Amino acid sequence: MSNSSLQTKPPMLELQDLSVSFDRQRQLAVDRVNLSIQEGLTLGLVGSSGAGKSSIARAIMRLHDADSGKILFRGEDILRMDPREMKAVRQRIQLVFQDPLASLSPRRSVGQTLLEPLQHFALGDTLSRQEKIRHTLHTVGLDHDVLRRYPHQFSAGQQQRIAIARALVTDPDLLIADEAVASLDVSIQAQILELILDLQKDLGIALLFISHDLAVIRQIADEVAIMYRGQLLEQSSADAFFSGPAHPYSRALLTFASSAEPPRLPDGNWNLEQARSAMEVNASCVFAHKCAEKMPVCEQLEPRSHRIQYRDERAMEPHCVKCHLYDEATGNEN
Amino acid sequence: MMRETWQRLKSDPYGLSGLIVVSVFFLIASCVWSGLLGQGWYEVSGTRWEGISAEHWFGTNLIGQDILQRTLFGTATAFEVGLTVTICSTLLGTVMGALSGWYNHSWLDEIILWLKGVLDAIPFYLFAAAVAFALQGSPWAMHVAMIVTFWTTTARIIRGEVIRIKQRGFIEAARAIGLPGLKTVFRHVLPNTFHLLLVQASIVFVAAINTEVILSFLGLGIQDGVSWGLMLAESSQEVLAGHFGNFLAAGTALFLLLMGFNLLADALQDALDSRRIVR
Amino acid sequence: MLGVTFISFLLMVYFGPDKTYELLGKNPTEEQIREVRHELGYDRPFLVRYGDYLRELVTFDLGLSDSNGEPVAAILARTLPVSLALVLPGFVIGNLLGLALGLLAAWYRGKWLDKLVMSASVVGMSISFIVIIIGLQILLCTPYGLNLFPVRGWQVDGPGSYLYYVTVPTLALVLVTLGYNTRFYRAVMAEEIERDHIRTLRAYGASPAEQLFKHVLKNSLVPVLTRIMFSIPFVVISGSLLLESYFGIPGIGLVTFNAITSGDQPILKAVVGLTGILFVVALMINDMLYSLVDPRIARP
Amino acid sequence: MTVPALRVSGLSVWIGSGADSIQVVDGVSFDIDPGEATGLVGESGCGKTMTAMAILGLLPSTGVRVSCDHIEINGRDVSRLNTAQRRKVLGRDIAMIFQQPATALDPVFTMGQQISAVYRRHADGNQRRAHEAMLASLESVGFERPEEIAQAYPHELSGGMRQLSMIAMAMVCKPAVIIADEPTTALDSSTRALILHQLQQLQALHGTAMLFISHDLGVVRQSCRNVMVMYCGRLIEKTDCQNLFSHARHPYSAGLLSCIPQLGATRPGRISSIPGQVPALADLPSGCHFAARCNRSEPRCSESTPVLDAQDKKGVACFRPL
Repeated sequence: MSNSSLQTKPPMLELQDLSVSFDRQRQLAVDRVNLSIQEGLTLGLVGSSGAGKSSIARAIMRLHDADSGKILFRGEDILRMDPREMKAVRQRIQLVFQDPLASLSPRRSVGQTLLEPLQHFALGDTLSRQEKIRHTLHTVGLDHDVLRRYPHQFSAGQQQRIAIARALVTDPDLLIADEAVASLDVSIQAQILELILDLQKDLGIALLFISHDLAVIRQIADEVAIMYRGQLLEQSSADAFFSGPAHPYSRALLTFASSAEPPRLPDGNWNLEQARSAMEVNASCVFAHKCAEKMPVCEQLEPRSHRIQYRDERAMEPHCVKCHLYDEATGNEN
Repeated sequence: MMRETWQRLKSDPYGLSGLIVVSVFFLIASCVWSGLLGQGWYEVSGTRWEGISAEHWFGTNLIGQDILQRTLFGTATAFEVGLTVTICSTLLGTVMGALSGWYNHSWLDEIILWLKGVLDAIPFYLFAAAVAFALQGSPWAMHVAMIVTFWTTTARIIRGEVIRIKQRGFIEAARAIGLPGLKTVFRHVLPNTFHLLLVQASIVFVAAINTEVILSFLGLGIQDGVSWGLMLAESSQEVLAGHFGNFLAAGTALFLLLMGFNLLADALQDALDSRRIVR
Repeated sequence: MLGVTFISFLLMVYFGPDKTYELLGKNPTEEQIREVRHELGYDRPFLVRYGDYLRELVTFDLGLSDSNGEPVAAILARTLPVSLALVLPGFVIGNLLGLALGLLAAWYRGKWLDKLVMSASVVGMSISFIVIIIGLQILLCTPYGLNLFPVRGWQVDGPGSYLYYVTVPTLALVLVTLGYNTRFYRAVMAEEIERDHIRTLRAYGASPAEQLFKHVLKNSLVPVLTRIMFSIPFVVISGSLLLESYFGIPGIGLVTFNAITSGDQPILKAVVGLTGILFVVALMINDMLYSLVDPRIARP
Repeated sequence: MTVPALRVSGLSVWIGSGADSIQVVDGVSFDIDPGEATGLVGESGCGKTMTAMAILGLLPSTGVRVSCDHIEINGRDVSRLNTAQRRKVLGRDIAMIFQQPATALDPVFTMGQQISAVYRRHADGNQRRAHEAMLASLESVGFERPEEIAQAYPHELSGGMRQLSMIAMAMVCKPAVIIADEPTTALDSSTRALILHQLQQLQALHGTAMLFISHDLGVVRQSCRNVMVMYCGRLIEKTDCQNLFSHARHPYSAGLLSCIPQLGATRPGRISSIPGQVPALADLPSGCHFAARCNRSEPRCSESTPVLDAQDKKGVACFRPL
């Protein structure tokens, strides 16, 4: 989709037709996704569990092999890098995980945990490393007296702060937060979101923020991308998206998320065969089986991705959607 | 973390008494090794089957050797066998288990699993006998047989734990900064299996001592020196004639040491409970 | 199966006792050695010998025993039933009792009954098999104790004499396995009792009997069956070896032990093969039982 | 005045024994009328689940101490019953829906077997009638073909279907009270809406009282009329949902509300969060547990404890409410 963008600045990270599959499964975890993240901005990647959000994060970090496509980091394809180049990229991109306790090595003290990336990337000398650790802990709102303590001695919120500190200690340019606030209570979630927003403002890092929770995305994202079953269905600026989501799936998501409205039931297909057949791959639109605005063409033809044309000034921001409703050739003009 | 464990162990009376029993036995064994105790185990110092006396606290055996001396020396034998087997089989099991767990689903894993399956399927005493004959009566045949069979359990436990740990976030985090596999295993995986290894090692120790007794009894065990198993083998004929010295001495010593170790293993398991430390 | 026979063959036959010197006596000439080795087939390549062995196993053509010339198949047929009769009662009682005690301890976990059962099982685990055998002998078979049962031997010709000879070995087997069994079953049951669906049952007012005997037991059948099935080959061969050599009972364990010490290769080969078969059968029955017991295996 | 379907008064729970024991539930009292749904909201570790388990008497008898004035279901005190009498109440008069339907159902029995077992235990031992009741219950939660579900094992159902089956199991004896402990937390958003809808429908249909435990204020707002907020083992505010969202009175409730991220066409301003951390239960401050984090606190807040009026539907445990 970013191919069609009019952006003048080249994106920091760009995915081109990226596909990722699990071991010999029929359905792709990530299916020809095009996505881009600008320097210093936040992309919110939204989808329900199993939509392929985490697979994208894992593919970027080369934790999982991609099948095809490109991942361009400042113009260089990560997937074709040799180990030395990759090591340099890993220093620039850091991950924060969902479960803070699980992501910290249980038998290593906070100090050891924070030191490890510095040692691995051979950054600084012994003295400056200690100084860097102290400084980073201060940035995430922790005192340096935590250094000798172990992860299980902290509360969930503090653990996530430690995990963020570990990610920041190498001065990355891109932070990938994979459901980083999903397992936290709302009051702690608010504190961590606040911290991430502050950090981004102060350090100017870009953020790929993966979440299933649209309200959290609204707080933090400049751009929004919606995934469903491995495919990217919609990408636009956050303001355009939240004032008028285009894809039927996006609209359904937003309806479920806004608690003010009574829940709208999906048509009750609660029997085994349908539940199983819903898991089958179909060659057409991935959302067709649940779509409230389904047309005959949706079951026959896979939709293409389209720019939505706005008459007002927002037209400069690309708003792309993969749905027949917006395709003049196949669907009705909305 | 070790301090927490020690605190819990100290507050457990059973575990503490187990530790004390094992320590006392270990002290005896050390004295034997350094030549302070049990050096007269082979001297014929009395007449056959003497009763309890000031000179022979536990009486004498068939040819008039002092049973106390032999029991003390047997302690050293037990520790020698137990420590050798425990250390070797635990190391072997850890390496094999870590390899097959870390390279889960690879050909290496398959081979190690196959080897484990085969070794587990061979009845142990037959195997020990076969090893004894294959090694032409070497005094280490028993040790080898035990090491070769005992590592499988340790490896299975470590493999399962490594696979479990591998899926956890902090391993993903280590891989995300590109930490090499071996470094990850040693720095982040194996330290988290330490509690299991400690417990398993104490279980292997018990099994080794137990097995030594049975193998010695069958004539496949200790060749030079004396062990509790040999004493029990001697006693199996004596008891029919009403001489219980060997049986009581070796049986009691064996029971106390095994009991101590079992209690210690239990207490360690509680103190190192993975759910409390590695949640 | 192939693996088991392979390793065992390697150890027991290829590296095993060499009868050359036994047959020739001391100071043989080189010529004699070569001749005898050829006669015994020791000079043929390893794989050929292994292949021959497999063929013998498959066709049940097990040959004659080296020591007394009796057909190996006949020896097995004579001794296997004795061993089974010897270890079966102890095996069954040991497992049932262990299961019952384990269930009891797991249900009252943390209470005094649990502590009592567990302490007793630690004591049981700490007594060596040999000590148990000798101790029981003193208590039950000698004039120093009750003197009710025979010290050794096996002359069974009816239920009465069977009981007479089998009681002490059975008691020994039960005592030595009970501690381990109880602990294992308690661990399995305790884990099962703490599972969420047992809590659901309690929340819906199910009685302890329904929780334990219907749900806990059925859910824990997989590990329980695995343990039972896989301990069968060991109890039959290893367990009987010690009991039989001590009590002088002419079962398969004793025959095997004698074969090892005298280097009777045909018997060793047959026993190794038998173990492999037992193991594979146990594996197959186990898989079959799994799918009967667990719908997640039967209907994935 | 109606008799409340569920009345809990003075419920306290301690974990551990002697001087080391930690109080995790502290004097919780509330009423729920027939047909009324009340939410119990709080952060993890605040004692919500402990409260539910204590009401049902499901806490282990060793290592945990429970005390209460009384727990009444339809006016009958069940807190003093012996275990056999209590078993007759559980599942018949009060039923529980658990958070994880994947583990809360027995994997080796079919859904039908598990649901009819509940019916046969409490209502009618007859196999055929139990089977019919089971099918009817499955149908009432929205399954079009209940026979299929009845013959399925839990692992053959999706998460949402398992939770619906769990609701069918809870409803099969038409209990007076249902306790739902985070029933939708493990499910994704579209399934969550369906489950909440079915729960509300059934509850309205049978006049069942419901205690709905959740950490998610949004979910509670969707499914409950009244709400209680819990903090460090104590109820600190009771009110109706509308009121809580428009005029939360306890500073903690207000803080919690402001932490919820909002959706809207314009990007919201700065998120406000509650400063500090939840104190450890082993080391609770005296007086109001929230005082140290509260921007309205005054000396008396840490000296004496503000109390909530026990059986009232509305109230706030605060000296200086908003």
